[in-house]
Amino acid sequence: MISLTHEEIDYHGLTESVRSDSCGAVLLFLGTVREMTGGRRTVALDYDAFPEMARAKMQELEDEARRRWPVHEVAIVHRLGRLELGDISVALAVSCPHRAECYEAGRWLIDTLKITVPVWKKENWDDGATEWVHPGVEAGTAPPAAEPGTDS
Amino acid sequence: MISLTHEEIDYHGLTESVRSDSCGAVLLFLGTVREMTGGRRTVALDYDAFPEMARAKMQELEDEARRRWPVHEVAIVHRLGRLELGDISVALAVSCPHRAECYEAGRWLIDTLKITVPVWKKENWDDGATEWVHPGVEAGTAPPAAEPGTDS
Amino acid sequence: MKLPVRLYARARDLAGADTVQIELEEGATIAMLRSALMEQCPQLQPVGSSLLFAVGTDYAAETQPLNAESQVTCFPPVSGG
Amino acid sequence: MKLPVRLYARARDLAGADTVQIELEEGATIAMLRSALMEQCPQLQPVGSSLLFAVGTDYAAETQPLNAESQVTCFPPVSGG
Repeated sequence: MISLTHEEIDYHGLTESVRSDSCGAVLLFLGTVREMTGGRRTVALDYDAFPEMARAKMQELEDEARRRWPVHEVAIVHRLGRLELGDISVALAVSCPHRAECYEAGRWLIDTLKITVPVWKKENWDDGATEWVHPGVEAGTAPPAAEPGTDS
Repeated sequence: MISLTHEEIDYHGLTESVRSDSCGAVLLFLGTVREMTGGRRTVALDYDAFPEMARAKMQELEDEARRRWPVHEVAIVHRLGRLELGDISVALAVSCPHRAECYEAGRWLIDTLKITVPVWKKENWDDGATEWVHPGVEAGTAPPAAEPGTDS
Repeated sequence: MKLPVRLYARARDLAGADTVQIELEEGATIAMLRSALMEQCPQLQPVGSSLLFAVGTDYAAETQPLNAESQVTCFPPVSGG
Repeated sequence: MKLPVRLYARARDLAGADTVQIELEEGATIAMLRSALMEQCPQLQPVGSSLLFAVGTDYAAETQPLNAESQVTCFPPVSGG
Protein backbone atom coordinates (compact mmCIF):
# COMPACT_ATOMS: atom_id res chain seq x y z
CA MET A 1 0.00 0.00 0.00
CA ILE A 2 1.53 3.24 -1.27
CA SER A 3 0.23 6.75 -0.72
CA LEU A 4 0.89 10.45 -0.46
CA THR A 5 -1.15 12.54 1.94
CA HIS A 6 -1.50 16.08 3.26
CA GLU A 7 -3.07 14.75 6.48
CA GLU A 8 -1.48 13.44 9.65
CA ILE A 9 -0.20 9.89 9.09
CA ASP A 10 -2.09 7.10 10.89
CA TYR A 11 0.92 4.85 11.45
CA HIS A 12 -1.04 2.60 13.78
CA GLY A 13 -3.47 1.67 11.01
CA LEU A 14 -0.52 1.35 8.62
CA THR A 15 1.22 -1.11 10.95
CA GLU A 16 -1.97 -3.14 11.50
CA SER A 17 -2.34 -3.43 7.72
CA VAL A 18 0.94 -5.38 7.35
CA ARG A 19 0.48 -7.80 10.27
CA SER A 20 -0.16 -11.44 9.41
CA ASP A 21 -0.18 -14.91 10.93
CA SER A 22 2.47 -15.83 8.35
CA CYS A 23 4.93 -13.31 9.80
CA GLY A 24 7.07 -13.30 12.91
CA ALA A 25 8.42 -9.79 12.39
CA VAL A 26 7.01 -6.34 11.68
CA LEU A 27 9.18 -3.26 11.33
CA LEU A 28 7.89 0.30 11.31
CA PHE A 29 10.07 3.29 10.48
CA LEU A 30 8.89 6.84 11.14
CA GLY A 31 10.70 9.88 9.81
CA THR A 32 9.93 12.85 12.08
CA VAL A 33 10.71 16.57 11.89
CA ARG A 34 13.82 17.18 13.98
CA GLU A 35 14.46 20.58 15.54
CA MET A 36 18.28 20.82 15.28
CA THR A 37 20.33 20.21 12.12
CA GLY A 38 24.00 21.17 11.97
CA GLY A 39 23.58 23.60 14.85
CA ARG A 40 20.63 25.41 13.22
CA ARG A 41 17.07 25.40 14.54
CA THR A 42 14.18 24.34 12.30
CA VAL A 43 10.69 25.72 12.91
CA ALA A 44 8.94 23.81 10.11
CA LEU A 45 9.53 21.83 6.94
CA ASP A 46 7.61 22.17 3.68
CA TYR A 47 7.43 18.94 1.68
CA ASP A 48 6.74 19.04 -2.03
CA ALA A 49 6.53 16.17 -4.53
CA PHE A 50 6.10 15.28 -8.18
CA PRO A 51 3.15 13.15 -7.12
CA GLU A 52 2.63 10.80 -10.11
CA MET A 53 6.31 9.89 -10.23
CA ALA A 54 6.62 9.69 -6.43
CA ARG A 55 3.78 7.13 -6.31
CA ALA A 56 5.29 5.17 -9.21
CA LYS A 57 8.74 5.08 -7.59
CA MET A 58 7.31 4.05 -4.21
CA GLN A 59 5.46 1.22 -5.95
CA GLU A 60 8.71 0.15 -7.65
CA LEU A 61 10.38 0.09 -4.23
CA GLU A 62 7.70 -2.26 -2.96
CA ASP A 63 8.02 -4.47 -6.06
CA GLU A 64 11.81 -4.63 -5.80
CA ALA A 65 11.69 -5.39 -2.05
CA ARG A 66 9.35 -8.29 -2.80
CA ARG A 67 11.85 -9.62 -5.34
CA ARG A 68 14.76 -9.36 -2.89
CA TRP A 69 13.19 -10.56 0.37
CA PRO A 70 10.26 -12.80 1.40
CA VAL A 71 8.18 -9.73 2.20
CA HIS A 72 4.58 -10.38 3.16
CA GLU A 73 3.35 -6.79 3.04
CA VAL A 74 4.77 -3.29 2.56
CA ALA A 75 3.00 -0.02 3.37
CA ILE A 76 4.51 3.40 2.71
CA VAL A 77 2.90 6.80 3.27
CA HIS A 78 4.69 10.08 2.66
CA ARG A 79 3.19 13.31 3.93
CA LEU A 80 3.35 16.57 1.95
CA GLY A 81 2.82 20.21 2.85
CA ARG A 82 3.79 22.10 6.00
CA LEU A 83 5.06 19.91 8.87
CA GLU A 84 5.78 21.17 12.38
CA LEU A 85 8.43 19.90 14.79
CA GLY A 86 7.89 16.26 15.71
CA ASP A 87 5.40 15.61 12.90
CA ILE A 88 5.74 12.38 10.95
CA SER A 89 6.88 12.95 7.35
CA VAL A 90 7.09 9.31 6.29
CA ALA A 91 5.91 5.98 7.70
CA LEU A 92 7.13 2.68 6.29
CA ALA A 93 5.91 -0.66 7.59
CA VAL A 94 7.09 -4.06 6.40
CA SER A 95 6.33 -7.60 7.54
CA CYS A 96 8.33 -10.79 6.93
CA PRO A 97 8.40 -14.33 8.29
CA HIS A 98 11.73 -13.65 10.07
CA ARG A 99 13.37 -10.63 11.65
CA ALA A 100 16.72 -10.46 9.81
CA GLU A 101 15.07 -10.11 6.41
CA CYS A 102 12.57 -7.64 7.90
CA TYR A 103 15.38 -5.33 9.07
CA GLU A 104 17.20 -5.64 5.75
CA ALA A 105 14.10 -4.96 3.67
CA GLY A 106 12.99 -2.07 5.91
CA ARG A 107 16.36 -0.37 5.81
CA TRP A 108 16.78 -0.82 2.06
CA LEU A 109 13.29 0.60 1.47
CA ILE A 110 13.84 3.82 3.41
CA ASP A 111 17.44 4.30 2.22
CA THR A 112 16.38 3.87 -1.41
CA LEU A 113 13.24 5.99 -1.00
CA LYS A 114 15.45 8.89 0.07
CA ILE A 115 17.48 8.61 -3.14
CA THR A 116 14.87 7.83 -5.78
CA VAL A 117 11.44 9.15 -4.81
CA PRO A 118 10.86 12.73 -6.07
CA VAL A 119 9.96 14.45 -2.82
CA TRP A 120 11.77 17.53 -1.53
CA LYS A 121 11.82 19.35 1.75
CA LYS A 122 12.41 23.01 2.40
CA GLU A 123 13.86 24.08 5.72
CA ASN A 124 12.23 26.99 7.51
CA TRP A 125 14.99 28.13 9.89
CA ASP A 126 14.26 30.04 13.06
CA ASP A 127 15.91 33.20 11.65
CA GLY A 128 13.25 33.35 8.95
CA ALA A 129 15.47 32.04 6.15
CA THR A 130 14.30 29.15 3.98
CA GLU A 131 16.38 26.57 2.15
CA TRP A 132 15.60 23.66 -0.16
CA VAL A 133 17.42 20.50 0.86
CA HIS A 134 19.14 19.03 -2.20
CA PRO A 135 21.83 16.51 -1.21
CA GLY A 136 25.11 17.13 -3.02
CA VAL A 137 24.14 20.66 -4.04
CA GLU A 138 25.72 23.66 -2.34
CA ALA A 139 23.20 25.21 0.03
CA GLY A 140 21.41 28.24 -1.29
CA THR A 141 19.77 29.91 1.66
CA ALA A 142 17.18 32.48 0.82
CA PRO A 143 17.30 35.15 3.54
CA PRO A 144 13.94 36.41 4.79
CA ALA A 145 14.00 39.53 2.61
CA ALA A 146 15.00 37.72 -0.58
CA GLU A 147 12.54 34.81 -0.27
CA PRO A 148 11.82 34.01 -3.92
CA GLY A 149 8.21 33.06 -3.43
CA THR A 150 5.83 31.01 -1.35
CA ASP A 151 6.12 27.27 -1.48
CA SER A 152 2.89 25.60 -2.38
CA MET B 1 10.80 2.15 29.62
CA ILE B 2 11.01 -1.57 30.28
CA SER B 3 8.17 -3.92 31.16
CA LEU B 4 6.70 -7.40 31.17
CA THR B 5 2.98 -7.86 30.74
CA HIS B 6 0.33 -10.54 30.45
CA GLU B 7 -1.95 -8.13 28.55
CA GLU B 8 -2.08 -7.22 24.88
CA ILE B 9 0.78 -4.84 24.02
CA ASP B 10 -0.21 -1.24 23.21
CA TYR B 11 2.54 -0.62 20.67
CA HIS B 12 0.97 2.64 19.55
CA GLY B 13 1.36 4.15 23.03
CA LEU B 14 4.86 2.65 23.22
CA THR B 15 5.84 4.33 19.94
CA GLU B 16 4.35 7.67 20.99
CA SER B 17 6.41 7.49 24.20
CA VAL B 18 9.72 7.58 22.30
CA ARG B 19 8.88 10.37 19.82
CA SER B 20 10.67 13.68 20.31
CA ASP B 21 11.42 16.95 18.51
CA SER B 22 15.10 16.09 18.94
CA CYS B 23 14.73 12.97 16.77
CA GLY B 24 14.38 12.47 13.04
CA ALA B 25 13.93 8.70 13.27
CA VAL B 26 11.76 6.26 15.19
CA LEU B 27 11.96 2.50 14.73
CA LEU B 28 9.43 0.01 16.05
CA PHE B 29 9.97 -3.74 15.95
CA LEU B 30 7.12 -6.16 16.66
CA GLY B 31 7.66 -9.85 17.21
CA THR B 32 4.47 -11.71 16.30
CA VAL B 33 3.34 -15.32 16.61
CA ARG B 34 3.94 -16.99 13.24
CA GLU B 35 1.87 -19.98 12.17
CA MET B 36 4.47 -22.01 10.24
CA THR B 37 7.94 -22.98 11.50
CA GLY B 38 10.03 -25.55 9.66
CA GLY B 39 6.95 -26.99 8.00
CA ARG B 40 5.05 -27.45 11.27
CA ARG B 41 1.92 -25.56 12.27
CA THR B 42 1.77 -23.63 15.55
CA VAL B 43 -1.57 -23.08 17.26
CA ALA B 44 -0.25 -21.06 20.22
CA LEU B 45 2.91 -20.13 22.11
CA ASP B 46 3.32 -20.05 25.87
CA TYR B 47 5.86 -17.49 27.07
CA ASP B 48 7.48 -17.86 30.46
CA ALA B 49 10.12 -15.68 32.13
CA PHE B 50 12.35 -15.30 35.15
CA PRO B 51 10.77 -11.89 35.65
CA GLU B 52 13.24 -10.09 37.97
CA MET B 53 16.20 -11.06 35.81
CA ALA B 54 14.32 -10.41 32.56
CA ARG B 55 13.58 -6.85 33.67
CA ALA B 56 17.17 -6.33 34.83
CA LYS B 57 18.59 -7.61 31.52
CA MET B 58 16.19 -5.51 29.47
CA GLN B 59 17.27 -2.45 31.46
CA GLU B 60 20.92 -3.34 30.79
CA LEU B 61 20.11 -3.51 27.08
CA GLU B 62 18.69 0.00 27.21
CA ASP B 63 21.72 1.27 29.16
CA GLU B 64 24.19 -0.32 26.75
CA ALA B 65 22.31 0.98 23.68
CA ARG B 66 22.56 4.49 25.17
CA ARG B 67 26.32 4.05 25.54
CA ARG B 68 26.73 2.87 21.96
CA TRP B 69 24.38 5.16 20.05
CA PRO B 70 22.87 8.64 20.53
CA VAL B 71 19.57 7.09 21.58
CA HIS B 72 16.90 9.52 22.78
CA GLU B 73 14.47 6.96 24.15
CA VAL B 74 14.05 3.18 24.30
CA ALA B 75 10.86 1.32 25.19
CA ILE B 76 10.64 -2.48 25.40
CA VAL B 77 7.63 -4.57 26.42
CA HIS B 78 7.64 -8.36 26.42
CA ARG B 79 4.39 -10.26 26.78
CA LEU B 80 4.10 -13.48 28.80
CA GLY B 81 1.50 -16.23 28.98
CA ARG B 82 -0.55 -17.80 26.20
CA LEU B 83 -0.30 -16.06 22.81
CA GLU B 84 -2.42 -16.90 19.79
CA LEU B 85 -1.41 -16.68 16.12
CA GLY B 86 -0.58 -13.12 15.09
CA ASP B 87 -0.35 -11.83 18.68
CA ILE B 88 2.52 -9.50 19.52
CA SER B 89 5.08 -11.10 21.85
CA VAL B 90 7.55 -8.22 22.01
CA ALA B 91 7.51 -4.56 21.01
CA LEU B 92 10.69 -2.51 20.92
CA ALA B 93 10.70 1.19 20.03
CA VAL B 94 13.78 3.39 19.76
CA SER B 95 14.26 7.00 18.70
CA CYS B 96 17.47 8.72 17.54
CA PRO B 97 18.40 11.97 15.81
CA HIS B 98 19.30 10.11 12.59
CA ARG B 99 18.07 6.98 10.88
CA ALA B 100 21.29 4.95 10.44
CA GLU B 101 21.97 4.88 14.18
CA CYS B 102 18.28 4.15 14.83
CA TYR B 103 18.40 1.01 12.65
CA GLU B 104 21.67 -0.11 14.22
CA ALA B 105 20.46 0.41 17.78
CA GLY B 106 17.08 -1.21 17.10
CA ARG B 107 18.58 -4.27 15.52
CA TRP B 108 21.23 -4.70 18.21
CA LEU B 109 18.56 -4.39 20.91
CA ILE B 110 16.29 -7.13 19.56
CA ASP B 111 19.16 -9.43 18.52
CA THR B 112 20.73 -9.15 21.99
CA LEU B 113 17.39 -9.46 23.79
CA LYS B 114 16.91 -12.82 22.12
CA ILE B 115 20.23 -14.05 23.51
CA THR B 116 20.38 -12.58 27.01
CA VAL B 117 16.88 -11.97 28.41
CA PRO B 118 15.53 -15.00 30.32
CA VAL B 119 12.25 -15.53 28.51
CA TRP B 120 11.27 -18.85 26.94
CA LYS B 121 8.57 -19.91 24.55
CA LYS B 122 6.87 -23.25 24.31
CA GLU B 123 5.44 -24.34 20.97
CA ASN B 124 1.96 -25.80 20.93
CA TRP B 125 1.90 -27.70 17.62
CA ASP B 126 -1.30 -28.48 15.81
CA ASP B 127 -0.89 -32.23 16.48
CA GLY B 128 -1.20 -31.55 20.22
CA ALA B 129 2.52 -31.93 21.01
CA THR B 130 4.32 -29.21 22.94
CA GLU B 131 7.99 -28.27 22.79
CA TRP B 132 10.16 -25.74 24.63
CA VAL B 133 12.29 -23.70 22.25
CA HIS B 134 15.88 -23.73 23.48
CA PRO B 135 18.32 -22.65 20.74
CA GLY B 136 21.25 -25.04 20.42
CA VAL B 137 19.52 -27.81 22.36
CA GLU B 138 18.20 -30.86 20.60
CA ALA B 139 14.43 -30.62 20.38
CA GLY B 140 12.53 -32.62 22.95
CA THR B 141 8.96 -32.81 21.78
CA ALA B 142 6.50 -33.97 24.33
CA PRO B 143 3.76 -35.89 22.52
CA PRO B 144 0.20 -35.18 23.67
CA ALA B 145 0.05 -38.28 25.86
CA ALA B 146 3.41 -37.77 27.53
CA GLU B 147 2.98 -34.04 28.25
CA PRO B 148 4.99 -33.60 31.46
CA GLY B 149 2.79 -30.97 33.03
CA THR B 150 1.00 -27.71 32.42
CA ASP B 151 3.08 -24.63 31.82
CA SER B 152 2.18 -21.83 34.19
CA MET C 1 9.52 21.28 -31.42
CA LYS C 2 8.66 23.24 -28.26
CA LEU C 3 8.79 21.07 -25.12
CA PRO C 4 7.23 22.14 -21.83
CA VAL C 5 9.57 21.18 -18.96
CA ARG C 6 8.05 21.05 -15.49
CA LEU C 7 10.31 22.23 -12.67
CA TYR C 8 10.26 21.34 -8.99
CA ALA C 9 11.74 22.56 -5.71
CA ARG C 10 14.75 24.90 -5.93
CA ALA C 11 14.78 24.67 -9.73
CA ARG C 12 11.24 26.08 -9.84
CA ASP C 13 12.14 28.81 -7.36
CA LEU C 14 15.28 29.81 -9.27
CA ALA C 15 13.46 29.84 -12.63
CA GLY C 16 10.50 31.64 -11.10
CA ALA C 17 8.14 29.34 -13.04
CA ASP C 18 6.44 25.93 -12.74
CA THR C 19 7.09 25.18 -16.39
CA VAL C 20 9.48 26.52 -19.02
CA GLN C 21 9.12 26.02 -22.77
CA ILE C 22 12.31 24.79 -24.45
CA GLU C 23 12.83 24.83 -28.23
CA LEU C 24 14.56 21.65 -29.43
CA GLU C 25 14.95 19.68 -32.62
CA GLU C 26 12.96 16.43 -32.90
CA GLY C 27 15.11 13.58 -31.53
CA ALA C 28 17.17 15.85 -29.29
CA THR C 29 18.51 14.11 -26.18
CA ILE C 30 18.24 14.92 -22.49
CA ALA C 31 21.83 16.24 -22.66
CA MET C 32 20.80 18.69 -25.39
CA LEU C 33 17.73 19.68 -23.37
CA ARG C 34 19.96 20.36 -20.35
CA SER C 35 22.18 22.69 -22.40
CA ALA C 36 19.22 24.52 -23.89
CA LEU C 37 17.59 24.87 -20.48
CA MET C 38 20.74 26.35 -18.94
CA GLU C 39 21.09 28.77 -21.83
CA GLN C 40 17.49 29.94 -21.56
CA CYS C 41 17.46 30.02 -17.72
CA PRO C 42 20.97 30.96 -16.60
CA GLN C 43 19.58 31.55 -13.11
CA LEU C 44 19.50 27.71 -12.77
CA GLN C 45 23.32 27.75 -12.69
CA PRO C 46 23.58 26.99 -8.91
CA VAL C 47 21.81 23.62 -9.42
CA GLY C 48 22.69 23.11 -13.11
CA SER C 49 24.99 20.10 -13.06
CA SER C 50 22.92 18.33 -10.38
CA LEU C 51 19.57 18.61 -12.19
CA LEU C 52 17.79 15.32 -12.79
CA PHE C 53 15.37 14.70 -15.64
CA ALA C 54 12.37 12.45 -15.89
CA VAL C 55 10.28 11.51 -18.91
CA GLY C 56 6.85 10.47 -17.76
CA THR C 57 7.47 8.95 -14.33
CA ASP C 58 10.91 7.48 -15.06
CA TYR C 59 14.35 8.94 -14.66
CA ALA C 60 15.88 9.70 -18.06
CA ALA C 61 19.50 9.11 -19.08
CA GLU C 62 21.50 11.89 -20.78
CA THR C 63 21.35 9.94 -24.06
CA GLN C 64 17.57 9.48 -24.11
CA PRO C 65 15.97 10.98 -27.23
CA LEU C 66 12.89 13.17 -26.91
CA ASN C 67 9.90 13.77 -29.13
CA ALA C 68 7.05 16.25 -29.14
CA GLU C 69 4.97 14.04 -26.82
CA SER C 70 7.70 13.63 -24.19
CA GLN C 71 6.49 14.74 -20.76
CA VAL C 72 9.66 16.11 -19.27
CA THR C 73 10.24 17.04 -15.65
CA CYS C 74 13.39 18.52 -14.14
CA PHE C 75 14.44 18.78 -10.51
CA PRO C 76 17.47 18.86 -8.17
CA PRO C 77 18.35 15.81 -6.00
CA VAL C 78 15.49 14.51 -3.89
CA SER C 79 15.26 14.90 -0.11
CA GLY C 80 12.10 13.16 1.04
CA GLY C 81 11.73 10.94 4.04
CA MET D 1 25.10 -25.88 52.84
CA LYS D 2 21.80 -26.67 51.14
CA LEU D 3 21.12 -24.35 48.20
CA PRO D 4 17.68 -23.98 46.61
CA VAL D 5 18.05 -23.82 42.80
CA ARG D 6 15.11 -22.40 40.86
CA LEU D 7 14.45 -24.03 37.49
CA TYR D 8 12.72 -22.65 34.40
CA ALA D 9 11.27 -23.86 31.12
CA ARG D 10 12.30 -27.35 29.96
CA ALA D 11 14.62 -27.78 32.96
CA ARG D 12 11.64 -27.35 35.28
CA ASP D 13 9.53 -29.74 33.22
CA LEU D 14 12.26 -32.40 33.13
CA ALA D 15 12.95 -32.11 36.87
CA GLY D 16 9.22 -32.01 37.64
CA ALA D 17 9.85 -29.23 40.18
CA ASP D 18 10.17 -25.42 40.36
CA THR D 19 13.03 -25.67 42.82
CA VAL D 20 15.50 -28.39 43.77
CA GLN D 21 17.66 -28.39 46.92
CA ILE D 22 21.33 -29.11 46.23
CA GLU D 23 23.82 -30.01 48.97
CA LEU D 24 27.17 -28.26 48.44
CA GLU D 25 30.20 -27.25 50.47
CA GLU D 26 30.54 -23.55 51.29
CA GLY D 27 32.55 -21.87 48.50
CA ALA D 28 31.58 -24.44 45.88
CA THR D 29 31.51 -23.08 42.33
CA ILE D 30 28.84 -23.06 39.66
CA ALA D 31 30.73 -25.91 37.95
CA MET D 32 30.44 -27.99 41.11
CA LEU D 33 26.76 -27.08 41.42
CA ARG D 34 26.20 -28.21 37.82
CA SER D 35 27.76 -31.62 38.59
CA ALA D 36 25.77 -32.05 41.79
CA LEU D 37 22.56 -31.02 40.04
CA MET D 38 23.07 -33.56 37.23
CA GLU D 39 23.83 -36.30 39.75
CA GLN D 40 20.71 -35.54 41.77
CA CYS D 41 18.45 -34.99 38.73
CA PRO D 42 19.70 -37.29 35.95
CA GLN D 43 16.49 -36.55 34.06
CA LEU D 44 18.07 -33.13 33.20
CA GLN D 45 20.57 -34.97 30.94
CA PRO D 46 18.93 -33.83 27.64
CA VAL D 47 19.63 -30.15 28.51
CA GLY D 48 22.56 -30.71 30.88
CA SER D 49 25.52 -29.18 29.05
CA SER D 50 23.44 -26.25 27.80
CA LEU D 51 22.10 -25.20 31.20
CA LEU D 52 22.80 -21.60 32.17
CA PHE D 53 23.10 -20.40 35.75
CA ALA D 54 22.30 -17.05 37.31
CA VAL D 55 23.08 -15.75 40.79
CA GLY D 56 20.60 -13.04 41.66
CA THR D 57 19.77 -11.44 38.30
CA ASP D 58 23.19 -11.92 36.68
CA TYR D 59 24.58 -14.76 34.63
CA ALA D 60 27.19 -16.69 36.61
CA ALA D 61 30.49 -18.06 35.25
CA GLU D 62 31.49 -21.68 35.91
CA THR D 63 34.18 -20.46 38.35
CA GLN D 64 31.90 -18.26 40.45
CA PRO D 65 31.91 -19.33 44.13
CA LEU D 66 28.62 -19.72 45.99
CA ASN D 67 27.60 -19.18 49.60
CA ALA D 68 24.51 -19.99 51.63
CA GLU D 69 22.85 -16.71 50.60
CA SER D 70 23.36 -17.22 46.84
CA GLN D 71 20.06 -17.05 44.97
CA VAL D 72 20.69 -19.49 42.17
CA THR D 73 18.57 -19.98 39.07
CA CYS D 74 19.11 -22.51 36.29
CA PHE D 75 17.62 -22.65 32.81
CA PRO D 76 18.27 -23.76 29.21
CA PRO D 77 19.05 -21.20 26.48
CA VAL D 78 16.54 -18.38 26.20
CA SER D 79 14.04 -17.98 23.35
CA GLY D 80 12.12 -14.79 23.99
CA GLY D 81 11.19 -12.20 21.42
